Order: sequence, then C-alpha cells, then structure tokens
Amino acid sequence: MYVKKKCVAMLLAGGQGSRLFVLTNKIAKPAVRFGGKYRIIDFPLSNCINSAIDTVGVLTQYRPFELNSYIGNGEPWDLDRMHGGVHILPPYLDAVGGQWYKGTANAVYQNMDFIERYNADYVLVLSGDHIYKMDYNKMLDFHIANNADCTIAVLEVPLEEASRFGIMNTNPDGSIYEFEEKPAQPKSTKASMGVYIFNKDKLASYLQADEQDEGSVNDFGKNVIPAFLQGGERLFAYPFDGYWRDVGTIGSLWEVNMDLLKETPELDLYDNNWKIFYRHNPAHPQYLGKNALVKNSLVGDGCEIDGCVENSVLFEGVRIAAGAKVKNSVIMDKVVIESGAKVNYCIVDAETQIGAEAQIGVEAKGSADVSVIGGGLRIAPRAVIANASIIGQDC
Amino acid sequence: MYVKKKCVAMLLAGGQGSRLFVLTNKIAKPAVRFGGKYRIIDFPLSNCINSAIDTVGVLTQYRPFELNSYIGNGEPWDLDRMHGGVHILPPYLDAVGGQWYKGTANAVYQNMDFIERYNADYVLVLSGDHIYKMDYNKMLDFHIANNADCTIAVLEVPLEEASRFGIMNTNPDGSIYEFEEKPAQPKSTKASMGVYIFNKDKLASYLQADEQDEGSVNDFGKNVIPAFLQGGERLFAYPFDGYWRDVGTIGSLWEVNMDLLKETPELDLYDNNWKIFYRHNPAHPQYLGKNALVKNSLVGDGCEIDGCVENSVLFEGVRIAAGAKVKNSVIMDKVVIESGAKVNYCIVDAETQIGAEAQIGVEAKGSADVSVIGGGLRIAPRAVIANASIIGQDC
Amino acid sequence: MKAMGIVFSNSHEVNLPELTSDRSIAAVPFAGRFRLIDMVLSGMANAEIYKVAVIAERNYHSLVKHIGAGKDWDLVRKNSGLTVFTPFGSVGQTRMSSCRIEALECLLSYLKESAEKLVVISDSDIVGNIRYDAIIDFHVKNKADVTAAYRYLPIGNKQPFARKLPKELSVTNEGRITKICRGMRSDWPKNILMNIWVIDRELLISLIKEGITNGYRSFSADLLAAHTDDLRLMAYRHEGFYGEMTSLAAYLQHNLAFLNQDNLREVFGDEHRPVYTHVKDSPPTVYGQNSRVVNSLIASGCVIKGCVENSVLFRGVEIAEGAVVRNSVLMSDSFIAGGAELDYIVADKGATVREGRKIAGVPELPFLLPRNAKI
Amino acid sequence: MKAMGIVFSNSHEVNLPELTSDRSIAAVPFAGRFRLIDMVLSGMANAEIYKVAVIAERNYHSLVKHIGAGKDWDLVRKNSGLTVFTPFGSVGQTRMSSCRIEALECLLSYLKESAEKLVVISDSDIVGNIRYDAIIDFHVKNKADVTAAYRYLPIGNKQPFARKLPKELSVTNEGRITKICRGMRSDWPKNILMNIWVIDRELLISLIKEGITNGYRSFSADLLAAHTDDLRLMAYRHEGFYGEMTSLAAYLQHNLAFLNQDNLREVFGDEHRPVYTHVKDSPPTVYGQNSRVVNSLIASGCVIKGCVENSVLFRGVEIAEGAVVRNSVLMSDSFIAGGAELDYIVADKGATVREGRKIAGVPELPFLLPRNAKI
Repeated sequence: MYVKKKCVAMLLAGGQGSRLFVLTNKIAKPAVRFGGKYRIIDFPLSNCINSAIDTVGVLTQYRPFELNSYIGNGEPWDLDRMHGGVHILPPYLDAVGGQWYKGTANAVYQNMDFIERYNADYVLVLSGDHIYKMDYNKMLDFHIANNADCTIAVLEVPLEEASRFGIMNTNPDGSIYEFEEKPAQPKSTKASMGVYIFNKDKLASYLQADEQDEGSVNDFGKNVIPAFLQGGERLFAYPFDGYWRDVGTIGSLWEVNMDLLKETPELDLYDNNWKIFYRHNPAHPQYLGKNALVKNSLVGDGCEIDGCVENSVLFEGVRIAAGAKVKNSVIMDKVVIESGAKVNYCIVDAETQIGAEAQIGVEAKGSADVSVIGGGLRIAPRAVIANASIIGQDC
Repeated sequence: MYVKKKCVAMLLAGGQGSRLFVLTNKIAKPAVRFGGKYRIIDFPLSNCINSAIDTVGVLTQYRPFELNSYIGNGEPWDLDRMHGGVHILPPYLDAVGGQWYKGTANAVYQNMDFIERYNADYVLVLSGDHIYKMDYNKMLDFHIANNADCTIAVLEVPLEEASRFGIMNTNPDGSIYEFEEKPAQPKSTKASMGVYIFNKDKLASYLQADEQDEGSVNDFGKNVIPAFLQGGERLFAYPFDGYWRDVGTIGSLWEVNMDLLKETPELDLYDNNWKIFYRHNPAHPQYLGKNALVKNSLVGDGCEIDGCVENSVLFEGVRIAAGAKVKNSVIMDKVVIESGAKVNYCIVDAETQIGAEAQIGVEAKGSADVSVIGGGLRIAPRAVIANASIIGQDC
Repeated sequence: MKAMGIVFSNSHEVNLPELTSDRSIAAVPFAGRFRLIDMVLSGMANAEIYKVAVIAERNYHSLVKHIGAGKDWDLVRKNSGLTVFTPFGSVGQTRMSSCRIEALECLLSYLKESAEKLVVISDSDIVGNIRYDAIIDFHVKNKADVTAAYRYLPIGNKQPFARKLPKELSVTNEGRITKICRGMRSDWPKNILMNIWVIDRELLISLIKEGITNGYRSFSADLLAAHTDDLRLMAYRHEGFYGEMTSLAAYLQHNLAFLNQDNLREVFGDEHRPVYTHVKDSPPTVYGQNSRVVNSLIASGCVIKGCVENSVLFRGVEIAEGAVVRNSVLMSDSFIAGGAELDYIVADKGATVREGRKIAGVPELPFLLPRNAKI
Repeated sequence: MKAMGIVFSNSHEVNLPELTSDRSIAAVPFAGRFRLIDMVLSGMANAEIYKVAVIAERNYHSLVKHIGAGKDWDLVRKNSGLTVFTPFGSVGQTRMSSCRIEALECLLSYLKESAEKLVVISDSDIVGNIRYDAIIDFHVKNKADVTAAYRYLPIGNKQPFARKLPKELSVTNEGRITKICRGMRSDWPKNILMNIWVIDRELLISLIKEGITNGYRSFSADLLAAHTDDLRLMAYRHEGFYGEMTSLAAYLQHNLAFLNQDNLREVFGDEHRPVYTHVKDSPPTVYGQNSRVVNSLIASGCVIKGCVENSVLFRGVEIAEGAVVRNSVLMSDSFIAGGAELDYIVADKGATVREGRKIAGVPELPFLLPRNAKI
C-alpha cells in the first residue's frame, strides 16, 4: 500500500567526480564535504524537504558506502518516513541478469517502478553536484501553470561563460525552442542547472524510447531533452536567480568554501526558514585554547584549536596545536595539525595528520595554487609540499 | 560515528528460489508470503530483534524492489534506528568496476566494511529462506562460552533424511570434527540450519583467503566452513530443537501453511513474548457475510468472505463471493474468487482473479497435487485447471 | 495550503460515561481494530497535515500509549509531528481548563511559533472518513475566515438519545453561516455542527485572546456566534458516513453500521484515504472446525470456535465452541465460554463470560460488560 | 542484563531557582550545546537501556520540546522507547506528588507491565559521563538487591554552597552500605550519594508499595535506610568527573570546568560513550577579522567579532566587535553589543547587553541575566 505522492524526486548521485582527484578516491562526489558542516548532497536533500517534497530516490552506484551510511534512515533531513522518505536506489539483478546504470536517463529508467509505486504525477530530477538553495515547489507551480511537459531550471550566466553550459533558447513566453550543449556562439545566457521537472507519463514514454535507441548514451542533457524538443513537447525554462555553483573541480570547491567568508555571503546558511540539514556527530562545542588566534574563519563543532587560523573553513573535530598556522585553507573533519606546521591555500581531507613544522603551500598566492591532501594520510614532520600539489599518499 | 555493536547479523536474501516457479518470477524468495500475514523474511528479522540483535545487513541482488520496499525503513521490526537497524546491502561499483555477488561468502566479503563500521566482535550469518523461531542470543552465549571461532546451529533430522542435508559430525563436547554435504552414508543426524556465528576477525581472514582461491565458489557451506575445519579452528554445533522448515519447493510452502491449521501448531504464532513482526497495510477487520461458512482456516485482515472456506490460509484483502468454495488452499493478498468457483489444493498468488464457476484442482487429493496460480492473473470464468498445474499467465 | 491540526481528545465524554471512566473518548476502541482518534489522525495525515497538537486533559494514559510518538500515522517529525499537550506543563498553570477556549489558551505560544497559514480543529468523537483536505480547499476557495463542517439531517430522522445535543447552524444558500445556536429542542437540529473547523492561524490566536477576555465558554455558540456579521464564516457540508458518540446505544449502532459493506469500504477500506491505527502484530484469526460466523466484522488474532452473528469482535477475542454471540461488540481479549449466549452486549476489554451464562440487552439500551468483568 | 530506566526531571530545583522558574532542571542548558538531561539519557542509551520513563511534574514544556519522541537518543521504539509521565494522566489522580516515592507510585502499572529484570533510577541534575553499564555489572557481580552510586570526597575539600545538602553513605570495605543519612553537617559529607540506583524491578515495586503504606518521604534516607540489614545494599564508587547543581555558583563552576580539556574529552568527547543532544542544524560559527577568543568553549551558529575569554557560549550567541566577555556562560541567542564588558555573568537565553554596559559578578555569586533580559 503506497500513499500517492504528487511529486517524487530522483537525485542522481552516481558520479565519481574524477576532477576532484583524491577527494573522491573513496567516496562519491555528492558525499564531498562543504562549508564546515555539510556534504554537497545536504543541499538538494534539504531543498526537497523545505519544498515539501518528501519522497526522494537517490541513484547511486559508485562507492556508495559512505554516501549510503551518511544518508542512512534519512532522519537528519526529516526523510525517515513510513510513506515516502529517502531511498537509496542501486542497480539490481533480475531474472535475465543485471546491468549497471548506463547514464543518468538509464538510471531513472531502471527505477520507474519506484516512481510508479507512489503514483506520482511529476518527477523532479536533481543532481547531487551543486550547491544552491531553491524552492522546487515554486518551480512545480510554474510547471503546472504553464501546462508544461518538462520544465528546466535556468540561471543567467555572463555571455562570455555561456559556452561552458547547456544553453536554453527561449521564446518570450518562456517556452524553450532550442537546446544547445556548450554552444560556441551562444544565442542566450540561460544556462541549465541540471534541475528538471517532468510529467511522469511523458517521461516514462521518452525513457522507454531512449532505452530502445542504440545510439543514445542515455543522458538527460544529451538525449532526453533533445528528444522532448524534437517530439514537439511543451518545454519551459524556469528562471532562478540565487547562488548556484557546480562543485566540479578543486578550484571551484575551494572557492565555494571561501565564498562563505565574505562579509555578507551570497549563500545564507543562517536563514531559519530554509535550514540546510546535515547528519550530526555527537561532539563537544569547539574549544579555543589559551594560544588560539582565529580570524575571519568558519569553525565546526568538536574542534580544539590552540594555533592561528585565518581565512579558513574548519570542519568538525579538527585539532590545531599551538604554534601551527592555517591560512586560506579548507580543513576537513578530524584533521590534526601539529605544532609549528604551516598550511596555506590547501584542502586537507578528513582524518589526515600534518606533522610538526611541515610546510604546505607557503608560497601560494591564489586559487590556482591550491593544494589537496587526501584523507587519512600522514604528512611527516618538516615535510615541504609545493603549491598546487595533489597528495594521495603519505609523505 | 558508529556505536559499537557486539554482534551484527548478515541476512542472505539474494536467492531467486527458482523451485518456487511463478511465485518468484517477480520477487526474491525471502519476500514470498506465508501464514496469512507474513513474508518469509519476517522470521529471521523478528528473531533478530527478539534476540536483541539490532543491526542487520540484508544482502540482496535478485529483483530486490518488492523486498526493499517491504523492508523499507525497518520500522515494523523496530529496526529503524539511528545507530544500527536494518540496511539493504546491494552490490556496488568502485573505481575498478563492479561485481555482482558470486556466492554467499562473497556477498559477505564485499560488505565487510559494513561489519567493521560497527566494530562488531561477532557476525551472525542467516538465510532468508527458513521458517523458524530461534533465540540467536542464546546461541551467541553458547558460542562465547565455548570460546568458539565458528558455531553452526544444527537440527536433529531422521537418519533416513540426513543425506539431504549438510551434516555435522561432532565430538562429545559438541565440537565439530567433520562436515559432510549431503553424505550418502551419514554418520550423524545433526543437520546444518544455515545459521552461523563467526568471530569477526577469523571470518574476515577466511573470507579474504576464500576470495583469493580461484577454485572456490565462494559459498559458506561448500568452501568457508570446510576451510575453517581444515585450518584447525574451533567449530561447535549448537543444538536447536524447535520447528524449522526450509521453504524451498511448492510442496514445502504448501505444507508449512497447512501446519498452521493443526489443532496445536508446532509453530506458535500466538506467543506474546516472541512476536513475529510484519509490515502492516491499513485494512478493515475481516468481514464474513451472510452466506459465509469458514471452517478450520486462518484468515487475515481486510478479507470479505461470503463463500465457503475450509482447511485454508487466507491472506489480507481476499474476496470470496457467495457460492465459491475454497478448500485445502493458500490464497494470497487481494485475490478475488468469484461466485461458483471451486479452488482445491492450490496456492493462488496475490492479486489474481478467479472467474465465476472456474474449477481448480477439483480432483486433487494431497500435497503432490498442489497447483500454483501466479500473481496478478485472470482465470476466466468456467476455466478448468487440472491438479498440480503451474499457471504463469492468464487462462 | 499548509495547515496544522488541533485535536481535542476529551470532548463530549459526558455522552459516553460507560466507556470513558478510565480512558479518554479519543481512545475508545472502535470497529474491531481502531480507536476513535485513528479516524481524525489518519484524516489529517491523509490531508498532508503533519503537525498535530492533541489536547489531553484527563485519563490520557491509554491514549498516549496508543498514539505513542505518532509513528503509525507517520507523524514522527524532526521539528513538528505529533505533540500531546497536557495541563500543568506550563508555567503557573495549576488547574484543568474548563472549556474549549481555555484549553486552546494553553496552545497560544505553540500557535505563535508555528508557520502554517491555517489551523484545522477537530474533536475525536467523530465516526467517518473526513476529507480535511476538501474542507481546506473549500475554505480557501471561498476566501473564508472560518469554515465549519456540518451534516444535514432531514427533520424527523430518528437519532439516538444524547445527554448533550450537538449545535445547529443556520446556513445561507451560498454556504454562509448566519447563526450558531445550542441544540435545545427535543427534536434534533437540521444542520448539525460537526465540531470540525478550519481557521486562519493568526485569526485563531486573536479569537482565543478575545474569548478569554470576554469569558466566553463555547468556541462556536459564544465566540464564533458573536462574529457572524464581521467575519466570513462558511459552512462545509459533509456528505459521507457520519456518526457521533452520543450514547452507548449510538456506540453500538455505529459499530454495527459497518456490517454494511458500503459503509465499511467507504470509511475503513478506501486505499487512497486509509485509516491507520497502532499496530499490534497480531497473528491471523483462526476459525475452528465447527465455527459459524455470519455478517460480522472480526479483527485479527481471534480464535473462533462458536457462533457469531451481526457482531464486531476486536483483536484476541476467543469464542469457545457452543457459545453464541449476536448483535454485540466485544472488545479486545474478551473470552466467551461454551454455552454462553450474548445479545446486544457491549463488552469492554478483557471481559469474560462463563459457561452457560445468558445475557441480553436491547438496541436502545445495550448491556454493558465492564472492563475485565468476569460473569 | 536487561534494564529499564527511570529519570526524575525536577529533582533539587530548590538549589537552582534562578534557572528553573520556567523550565525543569533537566532542561537547564549546559556546556554550550547540551541540556542537563542529555547526559543521563545518553548514558542510558550507551548502556543499552532502551526503555526509559521520564517523570515530569512541573514546567515540562521546554523539556518535552527538547526530548521530543526521543529520536536524538535513538529512543523511538515500537513498544518501549522514551515515555514522559506527567501527573493527572491517571485515573483519579488529582495532585502533584510531593516526594520521590509518590512520584514512583504513578509508575506502578508501567513497572508491572515491563519485562526487564533491573531498573536504573537517576536524577537529571548530574554532570558527568556516568557508566550506567558498569553500575549494572557491579550490581550483578555483587548479587546486590540495590546498588547506589556515590562519589568520595576527601574531608576539607571545599564545595559550593547548597541550599540542600546531598545525602551521605556509610560503606564497608566490601562496598556494603550500612547507613544512609541526610547531609546535616556544615562540612560536606564524605561519601556523597549521587541519586543513581540500580534495583531489581520486582523489589522496586514492593518497596514503592511499602513506602506508600508507611508514609515514607525519602526514597534513600527513609525507605532504603530501613533495609540496610535485610537487603543487600551495595555502593558503587564513581571515579570520573562529577558535579551537582547545588547553586548558581556551582552551575557556573561546572560549566567552566570544561575549559579543562581533560574534563571536556572525558565527559563530552568520548566517542564510545557520546553525549547526544537535540540537534538544531546550526551553521558553523563565524569568527570575524578582529575576534579574539581564548580558553573558551563555543557552540556552533555563533558570530564572534569581539573578545571572549574563559567563557562558555551557547548556539547562536553574537558578540559584537569591541565587546569583552570573561568568565561567563552565555546561553543561546544572547547578544552582546560593542563596548559591553561582562565578567562572571550567567546569561539566560536571549539576553541582550547594550552598548557600553559593564556588568560583573564574582565566582561565588555570579550575576544573573534573566531570560530575554535587555539591559
């Protein structure tokens, strides 16, 4: 017995995110940490529950352990429900054998049963790679008001950057007449955010057709949306004008973290009416010791800081000894930085230990120089690591 | 952050159960219905929570949709926990590609991370194919008291049947010196129930070795237990003397249901201290109409019965019209039996409709004659179906 | 539109003292496997009302045990869900509230902290599958300030005796309420107020304050009645099955009403608007070799070896071979021994009737077997 | 061995009236992100006690809001979990209980319906990471009828002033209790009863009945003291950090004790025995360009632009540039404007200190800023 749901969200969380290098060796990209407290996937999940969409399928296949256990029963996002809630949807085997997800569209196709189970009228397709706060319910109202078959959220981007995005060319009424993937000569500046709403029945039939097309790579952007356009369906562009970032590279991951240190950050994490929920670990409050000096920084619970921290984002349970100096860096959970170490323009992944007097990126000047130290490593005392290094093993 | 658990259960639920024919076309065997209210998997899950084992990994890969949604958040078994609880563990992809579970041992091997996460000292390995009530905690106490590396639950079987089982040959102290899979000349009558307790570290190292053995089929019974014996580990047989049935065939599935109709059933479902939990559907109480005649039968919620029912087990929401006759049968959820139809020695799977005046198994005399009608079918009015038929499509 | 719910759990217990001496009326068992409040809570959950306050003033232990944290209605939520408000919890409160307005007063800060636009208020002595979502839609569509649900009763329609008559509405053709008055006449009123309201949250807060200031006692007949001119009070007509617990006879009658399959499917069998209840994990019901059960509703976990006719049996009832039960409601874990005969009986939980005892009431005055009675 | 828990949420509020006028002592905020009851509930959950009754008699709204259905302690269970017992819920009960034994009386049927062998009883005004599992093991190993936890205090050790002294135990070398008496002397007792007991459930039921019959008032000093001969009363010595809320000075002192990292890690940083609390999904704390924070505990969600020394700040506190806070405890959502200076202050939730105001208490008599005070 399933309670009918007006709209079900399908969250694509299968990507490896290989341009994040050592940060996604062991975890899927949506599980990457952000902002001192969060993981990327907290944003679409919190957006869903804040938008009153309480049924979410998370499509995973790459290294899902940490992501699965992070999502767990869905309780942190109020998505632990008898009816609906969050469900992990991995690939599966049937009588004729199993297949891994071939593409984003195929992943949804293989899980149409999940959508049918809730008898949903609308399907919201989301990506697990983006940092933004958005009311999907308003987009759904827009979709319904336009009597659309598919609505795509779009963001205005500067014309000179438009050729990096999927661009929607629209009529004055907002309907889309053309979609161009990374056009050399963009005709518009409306970039797709990778947020789609479909009428369920239409989606089901196009996915079915896409599955039978041997030439298709089974991708929403490359295949399904063009097919909708070609089929003469009603596609609309829903304009969004808030903060939205694709966290695809080391540079962009570093920058979205640094964005939070501005005087008035564009991404407001302090809004009680649109909280970003996350899974909590029990921890004591942060302790700043007798020698601590912390300036222009964000710090999470459970930290013990006796050194100097400036222009940095510290996640939970970080320990920084007296005499250590951390600047312009992103330090993830349970990192230990020993006395006299200097860390500059660096992303240090969880549970790594930086030995005493080690020097990382001391010459670095900006985002192009950002180094990355993988998780669970030991950097020896007095080790020297140059700018823009990617460190994946102890050194 | 994970709370340490003394013992974690790994429930093998990946089997197709092909000898159940049409009953497992669309669902995994552990999801097969039993006893008017239950699914097979309710028994190991209820045994776990009643034994105070609150962390269960369910290893699935065959058609897991219905099983996944049945287990859901684990709430019916009080296994919806912040720490521990029930988790579905499907195969997954990592950086070097994915692999399906090759065998029971490989399924556990691929999920050692799950066990390590809870820092468990002991691993309880269960099968999702058996109907029985058992206190695993007593078995764990036995395991610890014997300082065993592996304990295997055994059942006394008649000597003439022993060659159908895996037989444990034991010393007077209960320790196992030999394991014989289906021996032609059984030396003992202690049959393995497929319930194992392992010391976690030992299990991890033997599974590692098993994985590297190219000749292994990665099965607990065929490979891992023999390896433990060969390695000189301490193996003990834990004697169990309650009701235990392997529901592997149509005949045995029919019989375990009929066992419940005996004057004093061996399997006591009415014991408030060892409840079998199950997922509830909202339903009204069963309604017996003005023409109803129900004798020696078990009936679930939501049924509406106006016909005759004898020696049968009716699941939830079954409708039997006035004038219909059901005898010696197992009628699963939401089956509709129209007026004048006769159903005898038959298992009818969920949501099937038996047309008016249809005749099924009217000549049948015993368990060898049992017919099976698959789920969601329509049997035409006045259709005649012979004894021991297996019906997989409308007719 | 987003709405929150308020449920009164002790309303009109005066009409059903036989079953409410040690439980609230919300917790009175009903229709074989339910308690009365199940219909209200399920109706609210089905209307996507996920924030519900239950006002519990007296005898609420069995109610609290039944609803627990609200799991069975999927009402365990992170920052809202189901909350039971009991008296004496607040600073300085030293006595039970004496009327609905005073009871609402203790919710003032809860109401102020909430963000929902609308509040749905309901009693819990109501039998029916109420479409709270339809009432909300009606309220919004009619731009109402307050909407009250009512049912229409043709004059002359015979109703069970009630110690306290329900209130009556005068309604214009457009559905506007022009008058709310206490049911004072000997015949039953025509437009019966169901004690279900939809109201703007901000307006409710100011009305509560006004009611306290003016010393009003009745929410409808005093407070709302004072605003028929200056507020837009609308009436929503409920068309489906509806019953009120006006007496023990009404209790028996409303239970037996579900032997009609149309009523049964409408109220308890609609899979789009299911009625949830606290699950007990009962096994199936067993019918013996010589059982004879006709036109009856039987919950799970019963063992029936005797004869049952036109009756409602709750979970775990045992009818021994040779016993005969007719036109009765037997609550959980009753035991009827062989040779006993029952007619028009309401047996509270755990009652035992010994061998050969014959007891009979009449439809308008059923015989009550008290809880755990052994006769 | 399977145990259930009983937690008193209003104990010894007389010692801390400043913070308990509108909340129970169990709900008093503590150590930056906790409330006192978090330590008890987490300790019980860590000891695999999954059935817990919280006795709440007064002012329990903030407590109930904090613990909700018990999710944060993983205590939402199908048929047990966390239950709050409030007065007036039971049949015929018309007044608050006047002592611990009377409060326990209202749990008699709950205790009788339970299956657990042992009951762990605890107050909630206790600071420490109590190993309830170790006390249970001690109880079982010593075949005790009742085990009481105590701490040893060398004579002469200076303790904060208390309106009501704790009780004292006389203990033999083997750990047997020979005497329980009220703390009457001007110097503090040596073996301080911690008001944590482990007791056989059946025995507890009979002791409650005996206590009621005899009109005893104190569970320990009257009831248990009467059984030092015929029952095996054992004493378990707690060795870790321990504090009692004996006064506002003690409250400040116990908060500041966690500026010592050993204490902090022992009580709130042990990952095998974590202290859970109701999560608020606060964002991280922001430190401004000119902030200067030393030797302080800071919860998340704060915005700190000024100077903080030897202090404890709860969630959402804002310290403006130029403000100076020393030796103080500031509860959630306090705001300290620029130029303000605070020394030895306890600020209740939502207090505001305006620009340039200078306030100071002393360690033995901190200055209290009441809830939402604006000065």
